[in-house]
Amino acid sequence: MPPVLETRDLTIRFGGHVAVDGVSCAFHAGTLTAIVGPNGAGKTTYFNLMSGQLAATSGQTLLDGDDISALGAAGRAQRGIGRAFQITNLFPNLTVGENVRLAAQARGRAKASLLSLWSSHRDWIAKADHYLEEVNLSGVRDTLAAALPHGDKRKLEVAIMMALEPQVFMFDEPTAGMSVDEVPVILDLIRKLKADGTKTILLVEHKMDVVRSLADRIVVLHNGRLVADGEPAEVIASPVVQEAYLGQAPKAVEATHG
Amino acid sequence: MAEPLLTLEGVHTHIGQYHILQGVDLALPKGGMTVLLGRNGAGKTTTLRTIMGLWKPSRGTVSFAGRPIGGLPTPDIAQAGIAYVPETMAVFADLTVAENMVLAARSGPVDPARLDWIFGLFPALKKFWQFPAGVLSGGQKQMLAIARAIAEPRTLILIDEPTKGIAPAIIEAMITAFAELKRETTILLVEQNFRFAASLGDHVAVMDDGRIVHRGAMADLARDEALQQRLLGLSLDTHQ
Amino acid sequence: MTAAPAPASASDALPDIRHDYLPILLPVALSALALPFVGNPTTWVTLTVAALAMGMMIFVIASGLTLVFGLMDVLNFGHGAFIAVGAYIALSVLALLSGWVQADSLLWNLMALGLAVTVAMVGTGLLGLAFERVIVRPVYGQHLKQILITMGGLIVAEQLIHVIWGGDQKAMALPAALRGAVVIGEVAIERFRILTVAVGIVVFAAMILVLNRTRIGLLIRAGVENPEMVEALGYRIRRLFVGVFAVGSALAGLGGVLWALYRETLTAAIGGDVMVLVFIVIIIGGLGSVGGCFIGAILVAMMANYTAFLLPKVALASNILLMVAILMWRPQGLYPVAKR
Amino acid sequence: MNTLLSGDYPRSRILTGILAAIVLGLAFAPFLFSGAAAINTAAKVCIFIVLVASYDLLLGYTGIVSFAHTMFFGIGGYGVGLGLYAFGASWGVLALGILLALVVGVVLAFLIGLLSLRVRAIFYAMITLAVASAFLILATQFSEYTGGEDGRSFSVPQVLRPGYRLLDQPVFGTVINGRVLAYYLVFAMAVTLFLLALRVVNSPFGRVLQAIRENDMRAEALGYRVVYYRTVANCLAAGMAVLAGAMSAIWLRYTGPDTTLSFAIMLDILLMVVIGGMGTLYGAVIGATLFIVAQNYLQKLMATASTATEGIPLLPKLLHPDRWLLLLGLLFVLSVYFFPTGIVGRLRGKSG
Amino acid sequence: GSAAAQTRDVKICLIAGRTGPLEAYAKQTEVGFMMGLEYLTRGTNTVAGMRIQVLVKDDQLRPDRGKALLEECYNDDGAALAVGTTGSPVALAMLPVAEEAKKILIVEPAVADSITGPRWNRYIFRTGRSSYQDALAAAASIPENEDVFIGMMGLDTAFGRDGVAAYKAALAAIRPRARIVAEEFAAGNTADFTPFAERLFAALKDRPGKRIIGFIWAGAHPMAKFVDMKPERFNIALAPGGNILPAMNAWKAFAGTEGGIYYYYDFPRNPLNDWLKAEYQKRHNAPPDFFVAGGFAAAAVVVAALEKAGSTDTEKLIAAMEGMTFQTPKGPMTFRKEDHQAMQEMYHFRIRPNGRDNDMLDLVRTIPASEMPLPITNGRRTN
Ligand SMILES: Nc1ncnc2c1ncn2[C@@H]1O[C@H](COP(=O)(O)OP(=O)(O)OP(=O)(O)O)[C@@H](O)[C@H]1O
Ligand SMILES: Nc1ncnc2c1ncn2[C@@H]1O[C@H](COP(=O)(O)OP(=O)(O)OP(=O)(O)O)[C@@H](O)[C@H]1O
Ligand SMILES: [Mg+2]
Ligand SMILES: [Mg+2]
Repeated sequence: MPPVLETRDLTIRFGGHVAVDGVSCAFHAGTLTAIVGPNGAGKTTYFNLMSGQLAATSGQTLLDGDDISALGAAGRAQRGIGRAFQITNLFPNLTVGENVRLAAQARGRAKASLLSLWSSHRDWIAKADHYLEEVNLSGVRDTLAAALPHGDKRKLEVAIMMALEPQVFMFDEPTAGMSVDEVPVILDLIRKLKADGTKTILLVEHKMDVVRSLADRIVVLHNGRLVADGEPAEVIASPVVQEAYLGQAPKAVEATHG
Repeated sequence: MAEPLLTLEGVHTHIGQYHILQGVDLALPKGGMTVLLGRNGAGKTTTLRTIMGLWKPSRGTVSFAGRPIGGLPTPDIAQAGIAYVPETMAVFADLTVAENMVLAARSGPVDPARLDWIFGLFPALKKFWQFPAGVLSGGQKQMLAIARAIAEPRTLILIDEPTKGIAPAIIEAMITAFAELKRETTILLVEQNFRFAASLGDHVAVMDDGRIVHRGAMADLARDEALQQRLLGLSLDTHQ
Repeated sequence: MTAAPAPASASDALPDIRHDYLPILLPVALSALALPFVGNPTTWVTLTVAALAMGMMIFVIASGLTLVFGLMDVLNFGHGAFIAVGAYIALSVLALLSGWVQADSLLWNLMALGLAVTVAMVGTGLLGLAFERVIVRPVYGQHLKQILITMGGLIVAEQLIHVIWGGDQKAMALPAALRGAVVIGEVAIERFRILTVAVGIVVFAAMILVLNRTRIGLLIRAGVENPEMVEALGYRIRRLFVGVFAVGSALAGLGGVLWALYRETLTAAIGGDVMVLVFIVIIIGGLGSVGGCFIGAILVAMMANYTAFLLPKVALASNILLMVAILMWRPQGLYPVAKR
Repeated sequence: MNTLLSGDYPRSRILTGILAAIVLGLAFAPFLFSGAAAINTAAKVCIFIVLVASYDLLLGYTGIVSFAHTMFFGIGGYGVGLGLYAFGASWGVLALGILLALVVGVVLAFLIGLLSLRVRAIFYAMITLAVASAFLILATQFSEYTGGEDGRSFSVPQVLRPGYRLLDQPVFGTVINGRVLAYYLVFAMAVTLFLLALRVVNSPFGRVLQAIRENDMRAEALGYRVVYYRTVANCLAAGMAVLAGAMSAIWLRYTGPDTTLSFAIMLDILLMVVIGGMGTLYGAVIGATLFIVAQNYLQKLMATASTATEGIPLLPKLLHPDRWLLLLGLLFVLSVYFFPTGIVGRLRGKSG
Repeated sequence: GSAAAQTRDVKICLIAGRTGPLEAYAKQTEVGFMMGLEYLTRGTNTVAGMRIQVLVKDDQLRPDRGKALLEECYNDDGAALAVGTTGSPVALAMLPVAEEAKKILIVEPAVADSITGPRWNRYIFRTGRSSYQDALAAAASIPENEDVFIGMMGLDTAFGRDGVAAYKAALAAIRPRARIVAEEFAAGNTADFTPFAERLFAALKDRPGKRIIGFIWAGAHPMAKFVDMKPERFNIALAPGGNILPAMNAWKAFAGTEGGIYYYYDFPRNPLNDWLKAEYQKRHNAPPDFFVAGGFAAAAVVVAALEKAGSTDTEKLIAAMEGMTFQTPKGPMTFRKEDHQAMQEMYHFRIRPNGRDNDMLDLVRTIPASEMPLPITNGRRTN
């Protein structure tokens, strides 16, 4: 099966600093790939390159076999790349419902219609309501996004991406700052996506147990380079990950709360 | 127990028309670390902001080192010896990492030995010393925000979710560093990462709906899974 | 599993911050470029020297706004009011000191001027304090409201000038010893311009020193981005803002005095009229860069003089053309300060 | 009603009342008020409602700060004015003038938009300021064509001239002459354009504009091409401003830089938007009405106030009609203080 | 008694740009107009049984507003005639309103030639001088019997350009040996006049004969900046036009400078001016300025015309005013039939050494109207 999303020698440099350095990697439908690595390894930047927030210095990004390197963020979103941000990125002075509805609208055919009424597009509204329900935010549909507590903002971030109904989902630390009782909501959501079998899911996450419970595959970035790629157990056990990322023997980590 | 360093008594805080804190009582003993836990929206951040004077309490008293500070302007509260690491990190994106640190050290240049200690803790800061803080990665920004708070010795440090977005290796280093730090200062930590909180905290307070619903020693809570389940709704097997 | 070789330890490629000299070369290049077109070297010298001095004057007028707009991000149309008020205060002081002004002694003249400038700067500085409190404080961070409210402040100030000093045009006589020009060969250099250059250099040096050697500049920039956090670090940012605003206003007052003396006449609209020019200079400079503002002012003055001499029709739009050209080259101005 | 107002109701009883009063007042202005002054004021209100609404489309809905809006107003005014001046007063020339002005305005808006919507907001504002002042210079410099500072007076088609009588008998005491017809032409244009704008902001397109205002980078990430939306918004607003300019020319039978292009008008527009309430088209109606009426009657009011305060030191001097700008300036300041969300925002309350 | 019973009110509008950049001018016009009425009606404000009531309006120097105000005057206020206004653009926009309303508009003090030129209609009369009359006065102050080379510094507006063109034509008409050899135009907000001065100096300095730089300017005057650049190095004299007193006060150090002026309080010798000088000094503690004389002249027309026509009927008034001569502080003026422009005398001045504020001009010569051949440009032929 051909990969849905693929990067070839993808590189970006900021002045003298190479944030992503010749990363070639392919992602397949129905799999969830976790991308891990130390802070500043280039994970978010790698996402930014694939979703078009940043333009690569060199290398290509392919979607369904087409080179989309020249496409901007909007173009890529239209072609089915969805993106949730690490540092929450919402429409602060619009309501929660409106935030999600705008995502639903983005995939609608009449999204730029000038003379129809937005309120007559009931399907978008219904879709938005559905995803708000999924992340447990229906109760605050009419609150301004800016007034949400941090954890709820993270959930809204995820809901927006879900409502885009993309082909490729990129989660950038979706559970960071989320209270423990809410984390399962997000994880179940991701599991459901995975179960669908047709979606390509990329996940950046620092919580190793989350990674372990979800990932089919782990890719490790370090200093912008791809340094390991494979089965979760194997990768986690590899010395490079142990040393550069986890810092200590993982056994000991688990022992403290096991 | 000695005279507490910080006390909140019946603190109510309104944001606009919303009544967020509904009578928070909290006493922080001098030295050691108190961890504030609670689900999203419980009011943890609001509590820290109220202590810092960023929201004004509408009722109740806040006192620090025996002195009432509720209602004082934020700079005065900071000058009394409280440092704050906000949830949003609030690094100055236009300023370089170095400039961020210059501002954090109010009394003059940062002590070189302390700076080395900070660099040891967060090597990335050294590497990006002359870069605008806006270009740092998420985790690096978090590191800078913490580094700012510890640039100089402070009596009390308020930290809002410091481990958010931090790689495991650094978290390990932070545990060591905080363990060291809490010997010289008092720390009030808001945290979702229970393992981190449990391995550092001496005392714990749990919030819900703008009130403190549980207070006690951290060790007791860490031991009592049923209590955790009840207060935090967490099951430690699958989630940290 | 595939594993690439472990990377070399933390990449050492740390580009050092290089100084950017290109903008400094611009005025030099521009004047060199103009020489063959102007042809006559004495004319060229006259134009260039005049432009340098004019540039300094524009810089002084704009410097206060560089602080206020550049550092504090306040689009202060009220700056024009301080220019006008400064000029009017000086007018009144000079009228009281007419003996000193008319004396044919440079010393007495300069004393009179010095006193007038001091009073004007103190006056506009105090006015700035009030202005910050009443007009600017509610609108930090909101450009649109700033435009409106400071424009309102400008209008009110201009009208109050009408009420206090009257609406007619006033003659602002230059002190005797500063009138006329020094003639060297065929080149005539106005005396007053020489004074202007001195003032411009002093203001420039003082600003650079204060902003680079102290943490004030940093604090203000940080305070604009996130005032809460600066306060949480223990700084009284509000007080600092007020102070900077007052200094900016005093500088505007100084600029106003120079400008009115140079023009030798003044009306209440004197400040409002130069605001577009001032904004252009600041934009060219990069919103808040003192150095950028300095170079920008000189560039604007040079461009105006050369085009007025070579292509008078184009002169009307010369500074707009200059701004567009510079923004094409550097979309954030010569020395971008902040990414707002 | 729902389709007419695009489902966007005033959402406040007082607001509805005020709006209804304004609309009725404007609809029957020639019959309700007598005299040239009143009908002039009413016509100006109509013109500015369109102009301010079009600006709000940019500022309030899209978050673009532009100082070039009067330029488009001017293009409309000059398009009609110079056409009628040069080729005589006929409906054909009038239509052609409007059409040409629309094309010029929209193309210009498109170009400026493309060139500069990519830069930071504040730079965009300054660039438009520069472009607008360049346009003003151009309009005054080409005095052979534009009449320079003097502008142009011209005639309108016969039916719209004061001398024309539609009916021999006065209706409700008002003679239905060309001026009344001209007024209704202006009024009809204003109503149509306003309802159109209301429709646009409540369309999916309009919602995207608001998203872009809030967070353009996020909108882009959702698949909305920000440049496209901003450019279209720019062109729409420009087109509407051009039409407002045309209305103004038809009504005044004069066009000139001080009337259409000056920075003072730009500021007035800004103030009207803010007083009324940014991002609410109804704010344009309220802001424009309030401001124009105040502007026209302010001096008279001040004259009374000044005489009334005779004897009190300084006050009569400050209230002298010649100091009307002083009050205007204060209005700028007070509006920001007391109506941070505009009158509409105030009336709707925070929950709106 | 019975005379009082017959008096009826006549409303007259005085429109001026009372606020805005020309505020000071408008004030002068208004004061002059009121003092003129007072003097000429001996304080009764009544002429031929008509009590004159003046409605003063502020056009804020905006053409659209001027237009609306004039409509309001004629239609709502029922004014018999109107006087105005300060700015030429506003005055030009008002001309058609007079024609529509079939009421008289006395233009004062707007100067644009086209007001009594191509844009004129038969309801328009002008007491103010036109640009061309200014030019003729300036030309008349140029020496007659030698070669003169002139460089012009004009304001880059229609006013400046028309002014320079008029000056050129005026020279050709009355001073054939004087020639304009350079024309420079600068924007009103020009900061630095050095390049313009350099160009003019270059154009003049090698010319054989008398060298002069003339100015057509309104607003902040560049004259002082030219003096500072020492034109005397090249034997170049400066010739500014006349201006209001505060502007000219800045020139008092430039003794010897000559030019033509429309009014200076100290020049005309007649009872009206004597009264005006004394009374104005008394009330305002300053001599009457430039536009005060104009306002007075406009009042003189109103009084003379009402008196002569004995009615407010427009046609009767026009008949009375065409060709009418009336007395003003500037001496007699006459509306010529063809374009209703008031023909009037002008003055050739020189700045005196040791001049003081408000007392600095010497009269070189009064230039009689007959010496200034003003062409008719409104298309009407002389019969
Ligand atoms: N615009 C930029 N200019 C210079 N350096 C940049 C820029 N953007 C990112 N970087 C650098 O590139 C590196 C990679 O950043 P990135 O955000 O991708 O890290 P990350 O792997 O997502 O880290 P984290 O886990 O902390 O989120 C960082 O060191 C960062 O400082
Ligand atoms: N600016 C605001 N305006 C209105 N409501 C607010 C605002 N900030 C916070 N709130 C509300 O206050 C409550 C408490 O928020 P707070 O941020 O203190 O929660 P928290 O416990 O820190 O949650 P989290 O773990 O998600 O950070 C929430 O219900 C939130 O919606
Ligand atoms: Mg990241
Ligand atoms: Mg929080």
